[in-house]
Amino acid sequence: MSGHVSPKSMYFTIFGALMFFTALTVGVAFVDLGVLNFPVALGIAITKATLVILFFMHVIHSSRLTKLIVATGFFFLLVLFGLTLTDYLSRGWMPNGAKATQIDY
Amino acid sequence: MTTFELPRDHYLNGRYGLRSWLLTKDHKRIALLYLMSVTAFFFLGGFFAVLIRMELATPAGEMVASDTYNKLFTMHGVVMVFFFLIPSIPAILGNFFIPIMIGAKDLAFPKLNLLSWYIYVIGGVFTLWAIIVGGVDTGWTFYTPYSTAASNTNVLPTGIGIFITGFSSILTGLNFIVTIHRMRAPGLTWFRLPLFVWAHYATSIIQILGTPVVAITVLMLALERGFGIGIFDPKLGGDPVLFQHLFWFYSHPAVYIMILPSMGVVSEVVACFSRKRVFGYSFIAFSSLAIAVFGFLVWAHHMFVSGISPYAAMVFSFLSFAVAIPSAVKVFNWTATLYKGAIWIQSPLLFVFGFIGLFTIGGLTGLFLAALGLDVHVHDTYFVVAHFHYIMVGGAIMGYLAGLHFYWPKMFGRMYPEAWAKFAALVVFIGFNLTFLPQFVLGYLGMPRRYHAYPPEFQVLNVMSSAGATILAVGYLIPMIYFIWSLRYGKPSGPNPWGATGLDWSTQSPPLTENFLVTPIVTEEPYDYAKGVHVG
Amino acid sequence: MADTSASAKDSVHGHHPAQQHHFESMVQQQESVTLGMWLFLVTEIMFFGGLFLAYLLYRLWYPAAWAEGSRELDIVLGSINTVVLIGSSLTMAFAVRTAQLGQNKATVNWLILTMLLGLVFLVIKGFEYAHKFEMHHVPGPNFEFEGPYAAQVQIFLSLYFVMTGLHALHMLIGFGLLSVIAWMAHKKRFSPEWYSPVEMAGLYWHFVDIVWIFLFPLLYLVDRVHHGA
Amino acid sequence: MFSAMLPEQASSVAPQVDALYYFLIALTIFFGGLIAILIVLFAVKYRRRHASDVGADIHGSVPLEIIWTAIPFVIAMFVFVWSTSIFFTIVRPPDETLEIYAVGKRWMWKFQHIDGQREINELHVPVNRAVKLTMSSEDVIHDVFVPAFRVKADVIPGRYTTLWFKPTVPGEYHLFCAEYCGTKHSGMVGKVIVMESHAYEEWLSGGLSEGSLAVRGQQLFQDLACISCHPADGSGRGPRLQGVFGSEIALSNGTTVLADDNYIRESILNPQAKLVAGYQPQMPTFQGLVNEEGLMALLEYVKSLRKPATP
Repeated sequence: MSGHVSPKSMYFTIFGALMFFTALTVGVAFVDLGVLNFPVALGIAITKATLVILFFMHVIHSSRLTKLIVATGFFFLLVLFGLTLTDYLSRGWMPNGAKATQIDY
Repeated sequence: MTTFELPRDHYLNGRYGLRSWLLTKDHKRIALLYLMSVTAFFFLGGFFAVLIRMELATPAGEMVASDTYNKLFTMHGVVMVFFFLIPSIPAILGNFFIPIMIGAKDLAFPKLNLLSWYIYVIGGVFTLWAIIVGGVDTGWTFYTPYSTAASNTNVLPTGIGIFITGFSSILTGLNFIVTIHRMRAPGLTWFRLPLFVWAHYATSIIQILGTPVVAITVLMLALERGFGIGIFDPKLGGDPVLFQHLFWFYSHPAVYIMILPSMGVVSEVVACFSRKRVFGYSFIAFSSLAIAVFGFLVWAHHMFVSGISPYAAMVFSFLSFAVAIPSAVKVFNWTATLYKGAIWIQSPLLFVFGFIGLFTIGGLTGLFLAALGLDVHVHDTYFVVAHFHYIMVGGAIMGYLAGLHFYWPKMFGRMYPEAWAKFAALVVFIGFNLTFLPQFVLGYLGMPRRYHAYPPEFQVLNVMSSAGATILAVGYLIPMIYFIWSLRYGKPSGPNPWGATGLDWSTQSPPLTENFLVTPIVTEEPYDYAKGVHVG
Repeated sequence: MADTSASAKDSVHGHHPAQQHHFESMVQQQESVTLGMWLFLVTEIMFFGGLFLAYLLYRLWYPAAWAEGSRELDIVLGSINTVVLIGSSLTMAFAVRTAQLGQNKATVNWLILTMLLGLVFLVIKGFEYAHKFEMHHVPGPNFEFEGPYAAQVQIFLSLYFVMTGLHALHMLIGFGLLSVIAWMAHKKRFSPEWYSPVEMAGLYWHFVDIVWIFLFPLLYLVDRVHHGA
Repeated sequence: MFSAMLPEQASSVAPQVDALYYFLIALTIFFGGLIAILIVLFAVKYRRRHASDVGADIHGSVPLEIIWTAIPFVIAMFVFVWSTSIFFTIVRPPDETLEIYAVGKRWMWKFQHIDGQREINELHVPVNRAVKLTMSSEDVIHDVFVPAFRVKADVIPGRYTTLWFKPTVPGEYHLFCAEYCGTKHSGMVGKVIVMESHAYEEWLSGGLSEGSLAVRGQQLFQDLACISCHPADGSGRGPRLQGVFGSEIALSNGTTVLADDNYIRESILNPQAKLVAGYQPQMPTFQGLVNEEGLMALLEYVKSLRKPATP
């Protein structure tokens, strides 16, 4: 089978990195970064997930097709989020009734 | 005219008995299991449609009570969308022909294929149970908060039925993609694939990406209805419009699950009966993929008046206009394929002509709905009803019938009576237009959909529509009768009654259980009719 | 086409016992299985995606309620569980590695260790759930919550239960898979030529881990800086 | 010929919408006809004469593909721009409108005029004056649809949506509920009665008993004891409401919000959602204590609290 056998040390390194990021995300949660807390937590989670996908799931040694499929999955997830948010984030742009009445009175 | 006899061994007579069918792993037998169950659902959905049209023949709504009427159109939608249109071509013709077209013995995962059918049946049984114990009245769209907080009908069992059936669709799509990637015969490169296969590849992408979202949505709906968890309920702080986003994220692309396979059939039939290559092969192939991808970017055009932001509506309107382009490209290419052909008018081609004409009208009236300023007026009126029936009935079902007529001799080794088939194509075309053309006018005049009673001035157009529905019903019953008749009395067709190209037509009819004795090696492009045709 | 050329060459007789008759070669079979598994995982991404979208929207709408709801969750238990689950991913990775090397016995041990860690995770989760039941923090008719954002906190906790519940359900399914695989390894079915069931179960298990990697910060760490208004 | 295929044109946008409709019909007939004619023409001209006939060996044509991708694209973009400009006319009310409140409830429409009249399933409006409906639902999603005006908007529980139109022809027109809402969905219909201005004034002044909507809102404001925390002199535990409507409000979380209809509504039903800076989260929710019509009266009352000359 085509499988690439990675050395044990690689798994331990990745595990170590994942533990580090777990500690980091918990630690950072108690530091006031203002609006940045959420992006930082999300960024760390994405980093961790990427490590798992690339090394534990061996995508780094997989075919281009596998890489494409993983990318497709996340791309359409972003389509779902992004296009839905075009609605929610722009709902306030046209104020509901306020402008008209101000002039009435 | 040469006469043929049925081959001695084929997939139908390899083994006998109920077990040999219910436990079969042969993709062709599974396709036939689907054929039977999908046909049953088609006639069930059709029965509801007949009752709807009878009710609407008079304005006062005196035939059935309004609750009954609401259940009728809901069950018509649920049955037709989830249990007929979505599985129809992929699970029957796709299942049967993709392995044969690519020179494989079976799909990549035969057991999974059988499991898909069982999942479909279990989902169907849930839904049938929901129908029998009283039905459901939310509309097939299950909009919240009506479906979660107001309706007192069987929303949960129907939802469970749809949830389960969704996995059947996912597994079929997954099976197709793996099969098309990994099981192609030596020499069969991507650009030697029949366009039918390309269309199913695109369809499968949608099934894989879209169906899980409707599954989780139905699950959230069930939890909202069961426990009042607040996700979609404005009284608890939730947003009912979020449900619509999630629902249409699947249900708009689902339209392409229904139409893309039909487009695949059309490409095959047009090439065969013009005796000519498909014009612009790669443009048709890539337009299928473009439709699959763009189809995911346009869902909120179902929600232009739902209280979404007008700026978001603008974005979705733009993308909706863009998705019309690949469909237009396909229509132009099919028409150009006819140019300088040697056109042999046979019933599959007649159904395909019907498809192209009706799909063109359906597609162009889609522009009316993508156009924001106009959609405000026609949204949720009969204009919409007419539009999507032109796509789904005029398009998808026409394509399905074309495919059945084209592939029937290959599937069963026997011909149906051609004259009756031509007659049926004509009846379906006339009946269809009489049913749905008046509905465009009704819609613009302002008749809202899902109305049990309506103002009397709309009656004339409604009566026309109901009369057309009667003709359409007859048009669908005729093929049912002669197809069954042909199974026993039809003239043996020989391996290739149409003189078509492709691995599928190089096998015997009906094919062997393992499709090919020796794995074929492909050396040429598809649709190479120019080198001469051989019928039989 | 690179991905089909193999099938032509490898159609030799003397099949591996695990090869199914409709495949031309073991390579073709294993590539198909891998592809199928990844496609399945894509459907899983989209499945959880619907929930994450609902989460994102209401977090935008109700930041204060999200902070309050999040503080109801036990950050210590959540952190321990994160460590435990990532640990189980490590042991799962070793199960795959030993299977690649044909060390069936070691594979069994790693799989059992993986399941034990999974069990620890679920037991801790169970304690968290039980606590929520006692506090009447389970959404539905018996929901009780003190404070100005009760209704919105209910949405947060609804999503908490649906997301973690579905995650736990996936783990239970994972136990079933791992048990079968462990049994097969015990029967010495795997070899360097054929270990794809272990690999597939591994992909599934890692996916479940990834879901948790997102759930943990999104549910437990919303706003730990401020302590209530 | 087309007149029987159109509803009456009775609003200022109706001719614009119909013009687009005619254009798209022409487009449909042109392309549908083109395809149909070509199919029939080819099917006859190139019909097979012998069983062994084959077609010409044509692969395709890139220039043609480009042409028939580009032309539909250009047409589509043209329609997009045209229709979007109409759409923004439809969704963006003019500055001066006659305001009317509407509540959808299974299965009836309730309308409240600012001057106090209330009607059910009937809506009287003056001709040639822009009318804006501020709408909400007491149960499920409904939708106000007046075909003669070519306008439609969903009526959603839990928030306000708006719809505006300017009737141009006096008469009676259908009012439909266009979002499926259950058993008597098709019975949730009514009439819009467009009257000449003088007749409308007459109708307005007839049968007044309860006083204007703002007055009813003021009554409610006292009955619900809102006044005890929101007194006009600003000495209460809550912010004073004079001049609030239509202004930018600074919130406790450092952001600002425009006090529009939905903000006022949210502040009554979910007071802590957007807390005004400098105030404690003490206000109880009024969810369940006040119905949609009451909310609209309160809203109208808050709107009526103009900024006094001296603070």
